[in-house]
Amino acid sequence: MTSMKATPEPQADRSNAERYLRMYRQMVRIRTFEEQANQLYLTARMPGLTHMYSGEEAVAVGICEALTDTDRITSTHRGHGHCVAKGAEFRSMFCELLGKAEGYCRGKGGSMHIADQSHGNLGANAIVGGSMGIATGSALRAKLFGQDDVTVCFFGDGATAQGLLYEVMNMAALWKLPVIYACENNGYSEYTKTAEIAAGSLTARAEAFGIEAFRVDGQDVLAVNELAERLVARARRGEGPFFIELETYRYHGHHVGDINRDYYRSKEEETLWKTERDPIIRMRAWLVEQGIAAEAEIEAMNAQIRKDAEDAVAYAEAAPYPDPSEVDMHVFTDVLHATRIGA
Amino acid sequence: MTSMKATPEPQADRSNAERYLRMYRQMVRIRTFEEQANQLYLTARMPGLTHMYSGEEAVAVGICEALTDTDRITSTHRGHGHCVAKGAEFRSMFCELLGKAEGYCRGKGGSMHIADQSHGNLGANAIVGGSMGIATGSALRAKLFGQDDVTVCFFGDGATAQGLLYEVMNMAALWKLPVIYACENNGYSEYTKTAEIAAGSLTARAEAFGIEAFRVDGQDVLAVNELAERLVARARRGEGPFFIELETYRYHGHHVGDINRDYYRSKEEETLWKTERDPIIRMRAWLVEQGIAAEAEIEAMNAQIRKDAEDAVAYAEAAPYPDPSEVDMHVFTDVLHATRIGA
Amino acid sequence: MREITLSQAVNEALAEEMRRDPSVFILGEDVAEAGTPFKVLSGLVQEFGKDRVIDTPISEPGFMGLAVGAAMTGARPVVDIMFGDFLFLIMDQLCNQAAKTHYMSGGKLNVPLVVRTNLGATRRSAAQHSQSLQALVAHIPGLKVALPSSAYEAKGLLKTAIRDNNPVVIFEDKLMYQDKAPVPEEEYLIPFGQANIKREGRDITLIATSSMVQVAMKAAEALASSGISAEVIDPRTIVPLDEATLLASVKKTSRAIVIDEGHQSYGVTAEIASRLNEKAFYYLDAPVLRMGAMDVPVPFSPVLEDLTVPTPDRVAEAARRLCAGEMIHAA
Amino acid sequence: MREITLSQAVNEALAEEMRRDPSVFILGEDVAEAGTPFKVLSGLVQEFGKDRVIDTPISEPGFMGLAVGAAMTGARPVVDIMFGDFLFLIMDQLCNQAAKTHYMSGGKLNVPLVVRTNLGATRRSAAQHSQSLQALVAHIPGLKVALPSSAYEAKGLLKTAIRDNNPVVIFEDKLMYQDKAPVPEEEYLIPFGQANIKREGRDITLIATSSMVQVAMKAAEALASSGISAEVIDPRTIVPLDEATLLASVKKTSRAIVIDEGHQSYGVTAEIASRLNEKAFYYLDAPVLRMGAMDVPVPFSPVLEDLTVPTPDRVAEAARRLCAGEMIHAA
Ligand SMILES: Cc1ncc(C[n+]2csc(CCOP(=O)(O)OP(=O)(O)O)c2C)c(N)n1
Ligand SMILES: Cc1ncc(C[n+]2csc(CCOP(=O)(O)OP(=O)(O)O)c2C)c(N)n1
Ligand SMILES: [Mg+2]
Ligand SMILES: [Mg+2]
Repeated sequence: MTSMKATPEPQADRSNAERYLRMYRQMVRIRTFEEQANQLYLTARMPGLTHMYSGEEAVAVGICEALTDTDRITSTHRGHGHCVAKGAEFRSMFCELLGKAEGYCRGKGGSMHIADQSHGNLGANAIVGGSMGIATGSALRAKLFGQDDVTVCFFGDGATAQGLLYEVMNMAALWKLPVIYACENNGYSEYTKTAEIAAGSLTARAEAFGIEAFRVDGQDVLAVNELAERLVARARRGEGPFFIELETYRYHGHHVGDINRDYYRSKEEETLWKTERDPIIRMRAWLVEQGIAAEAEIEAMNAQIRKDAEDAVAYAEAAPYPDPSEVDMHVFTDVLHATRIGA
Repeated sequence: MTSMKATPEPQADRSNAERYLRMYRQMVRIRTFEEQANQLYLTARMPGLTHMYSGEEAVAVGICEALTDTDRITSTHRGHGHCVAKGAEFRSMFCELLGKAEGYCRGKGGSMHIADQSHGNLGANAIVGGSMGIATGSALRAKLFGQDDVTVCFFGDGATAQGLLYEVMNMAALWKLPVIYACENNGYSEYTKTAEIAAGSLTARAEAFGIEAFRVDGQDVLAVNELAERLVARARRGEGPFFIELETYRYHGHHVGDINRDYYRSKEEETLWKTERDPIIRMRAWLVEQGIAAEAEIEAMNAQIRKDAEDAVAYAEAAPYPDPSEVDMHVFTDVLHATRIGA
Repeated sequence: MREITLSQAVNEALAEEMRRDPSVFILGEDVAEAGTPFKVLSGLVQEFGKDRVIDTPISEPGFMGLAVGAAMTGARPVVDIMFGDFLFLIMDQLCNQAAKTHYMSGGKLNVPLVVRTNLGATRRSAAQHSQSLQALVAHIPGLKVALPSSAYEAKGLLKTAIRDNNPVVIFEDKLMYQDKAPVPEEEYLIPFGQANIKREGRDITLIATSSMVQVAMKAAEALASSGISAEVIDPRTIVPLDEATLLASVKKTSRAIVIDEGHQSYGVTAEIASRLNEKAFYYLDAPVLRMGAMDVPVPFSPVLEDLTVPTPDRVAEAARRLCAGEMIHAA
Repeated sequence: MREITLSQAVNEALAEEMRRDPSVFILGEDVAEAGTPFKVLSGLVQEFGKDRVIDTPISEPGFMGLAVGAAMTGARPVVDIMFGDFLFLIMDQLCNQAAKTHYMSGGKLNVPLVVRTNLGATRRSAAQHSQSLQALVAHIPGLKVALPSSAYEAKGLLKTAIRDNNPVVIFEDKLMYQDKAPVPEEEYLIPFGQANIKREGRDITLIATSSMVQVAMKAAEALASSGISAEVIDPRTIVPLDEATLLASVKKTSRAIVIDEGHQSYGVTAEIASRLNEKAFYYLDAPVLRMGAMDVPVPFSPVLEDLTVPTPDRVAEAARRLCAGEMIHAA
């Protein structure tokens, strides 16, 4: 396992200014999207529950910045961040969260199944670990078809307990598939600490299958991106698969309804991560310090993102629900209404 | 991973003479049982197919010699060896293979499901890897109940591709369960070489979960037993779980019907294992050389075993089939006939 | 009689059985301190300790397998499968191993375990957290299947399940955890295979399981005001199935609707309707109707999701048409 | 017309589709050099290479998952599940993922894959290698389910399955691999949802799937000699189900038996019988009977195993009693 220590204060490469700003913007977009989503939940305007990605933005953004639209990702129950980072628009996302017809999945998927085919996001998944096969299969297709796209499989530390991971890592390693397993280790699976459910070492598990494995500070978007760029390029050349463990933290509860969480983690711990290691604060300070953006520019950017998000929420709230007749559409590709006679 | 090199010519410990002879006898009993089973197949007197253990006797015998009747094992589709080694009788075994009422499972299980509750054999299993959870659960029960028995889980190299193994090893490691994972690496899963289906290293996989792992010559019953005794004792003291990879070889095809196998393994390879590394020949030579048994005694023992097996076959062939009314018995513990009205 | 929630009823059943029998233990994700996401098990770990209320990693096939092995060797595990949809992950251990072990061993090995899980849509949880998969396990010989319809049944059936020497799958309705019902303080068990006549009636029999019992009861009330007297029967277990009670009712009323929240096609309603047709055919004045969930994955959008499950209105409407003799299908 | 075995028919279907469409590939255990334990795929790896006939490790959930991902991104995998019993291992990937993806994505993602597997007992393979699990997958919306009853159907249905843009599960009868049937040299497809009237008759309809079609045909012959004219219909796919053809027949004959090798309870026969009862009730002179496999795990012992499946004798006997009006059950 190679541990990626972020050089504490890397020097900015001017020619990358646009990329730095894009990564910052995308992190803020994720955070802002979720502030709105949380408001929708708290004011009972959103159906069901949702799992917040806030705090983990550098993971999705640092990795997706290294990908193109033809590269694929698979996402998790905690999927807003991956979706935004891979290029999704606020309007279609909010419409989906509210079950509206203009949602990415015509309101049929909701937060836990949001997918964005156009940008290569194969979808969130409500089965923990459920997308590990899908990601690996996408990589198998790339190899069989001689295509050079790479697939990134996002999953949590808790998901490493699913045997499926070891089955697909074995095949990925045997067949040298262009897939990167990105384990978002936020220290918890639901209400349980990782140490209580994971024996041994996560990176050693990947290595035992002959897969090169890395550990990186998931709150440092530059470090994440630097590693991702390198591994994506290598995977494109057929040197994959790879495994990355990203140390990160979720700010909210397991889902929006998980409010009283003292019994499994302390307020102090939460505060420490939010104040000392926040990926957005850190990146912002660096951008200013390196002279890539002035405070005022950043404030303007943030304000614009907030406005975009608010507009998108308003749009989504006003948008129509799917017509009732859609209920039995999309069961099969070739049957318009699956439950009508003759189907 | 600790590699167990058998000291090529260990000195016999006289006080263990009985145990040495028992291990030799059990190996011969397995081989002899299977010669008869194969004859039954070839002469179309046995229903269905069966998977032969011949060649791998030192694995089952070396390990089961270290166990008591309260220790449990789980077995595989290739289960005759485990069954004999754990203490089963020929008669009930042949009756089971022939589908007779006096079989260990009243003829309902057959070769692929033979179990022997009285000696702690929880059963063969026709789902590759299917018993890994069962073995680990038996060990969990021992720990919860404060019982000091140990469970050994036998499985093949091919079965290491099942994700279930990693799920249960994780729990066994977290909870320090008294279970020993015994991987019988015979170089093949069905018609495929292990190298083509297993990436990385099998022992490293266990170690990545924090499990101590060992590799041992599975054709050397003394080496296997020496290791097993040590690990069983440690597991009893709560120092488990453990993982052992046993290098071994199956002499027959994947099953009795797998006759033409040149396309996946060579005659030379088969001959080499049979002549150079046979566990029975090797043990016999050692017993004689160490003065533990004379050739004549061994010949007599072999002849007696052959006679026992032939008698048992004759007995089983003459034994009655289960009554047709048994067909819907044993579906539920508390319903005599599951398909009769009111059930 | 005191009223408690279904969640409390389950909690009491487990506590009582764990006190009675030290071989009973609980295995599942976030069952200990968290008491499950539904908080159904709150407090049990405090009484019974972490050795008997065991938090597992997210390894459904794995811990289901452990339960089989523990059960085969003398323990009585109660496995918590957080959402019924995750049954798909444990099917091999449940159906190839647990269900068949007693039979394959010729009666020598037993697998006394309980899988506690849930069913039910309209919680806005979308396609992978809303399924009602009871038909799948009911199809596999060797498994018993219980479908409690209130706190009362939840307690009595779970206690019976825990004492049963066979593998039992019990489905709670996840939308009903906070619903209260009268539950005696004294201990009681509900035997398997005994249907409960929830309401007597003359004109039509509504056979409903789990979540659909309330739906049927509401439909029966509505029907009463239109002068139709509906009998409502809750089979309580679908394996074993109390055919006798169902047949007696249908022979009396001559009409029946079977209602279950699983998908309609190849589902529970088909089996029950078929048995009625087979064994009460000459008593029937109309075809036995079935109302299951619509044959679509459960959609997230509330406007769609609500269309997929039987409702009191739709049941009453079907019953009216059935009683009016309007169900003669054209070719 | 030339006759080929079911095994050859499957092999030809795959070869033709792989030649036609380079995105089709095969994934499974020992499918390449070994050509599967049943030797059904022999020769394909020689023509299409190891990149399109891929030997996998023994990781059913894993390679099923790979197939879903490959299918979602443009490939057309054909997954080989060596024994139908191993479906239990892939249920999550098949039912929670493949079946629901098109719907959950609002029609944006497709999962065009085929799971080829088998069914059928009486091979002396015991409880974990003998199941006929078609009812389980038929219950899950989003999956199509094909049950070929001869080499002819095996080829035509498999080719259709491979071209279908939805996940399809196709069950071959493992006891029929060496059975020959006339199969045209020219290319043909068999559309899904079109039942096949194997034999016309007036007095009773025998609806039989897969392995049971031969049983029904033999029963029909026996019945003919007793003067009973049986119509035999093979639905060929149970999702979609050709209700129209089944209903038309039953309305004509007024009597029906549904025969399927899956367990009877909560099985395929229940769904088909229920639909007939619902939609042809007023045409029926007798209850629709069902004959499935006995509700027991499949026993190893031949003397027991043979009792668990419907046979021509038992079908003919039931048909005779049905036609004689002897099926009025007592209370
Ligand atoms: C198969 C399955 N088991 C259990 C759950 C319930 N569940 C949802 S999220 C979660 C925890 C996941 O932890 P982790 O993988 O670390 O992701 P995180 O939530 O921390 O991002 C669990 C147990 C599920 N959705 N699917
Ligand atoms: C789940 C499952 N998949 C596939 C099979 C078919 N099968 C039976 S034995 C076998 C190979 C097993 O190889 P290994 O574990 O190395 O054991 P060995 O036969 O070499 O002793 C396979 C694939 C099965 N029985 N169960
Ligand atoms: Mg986590
Ligand atoms: Mg092997």
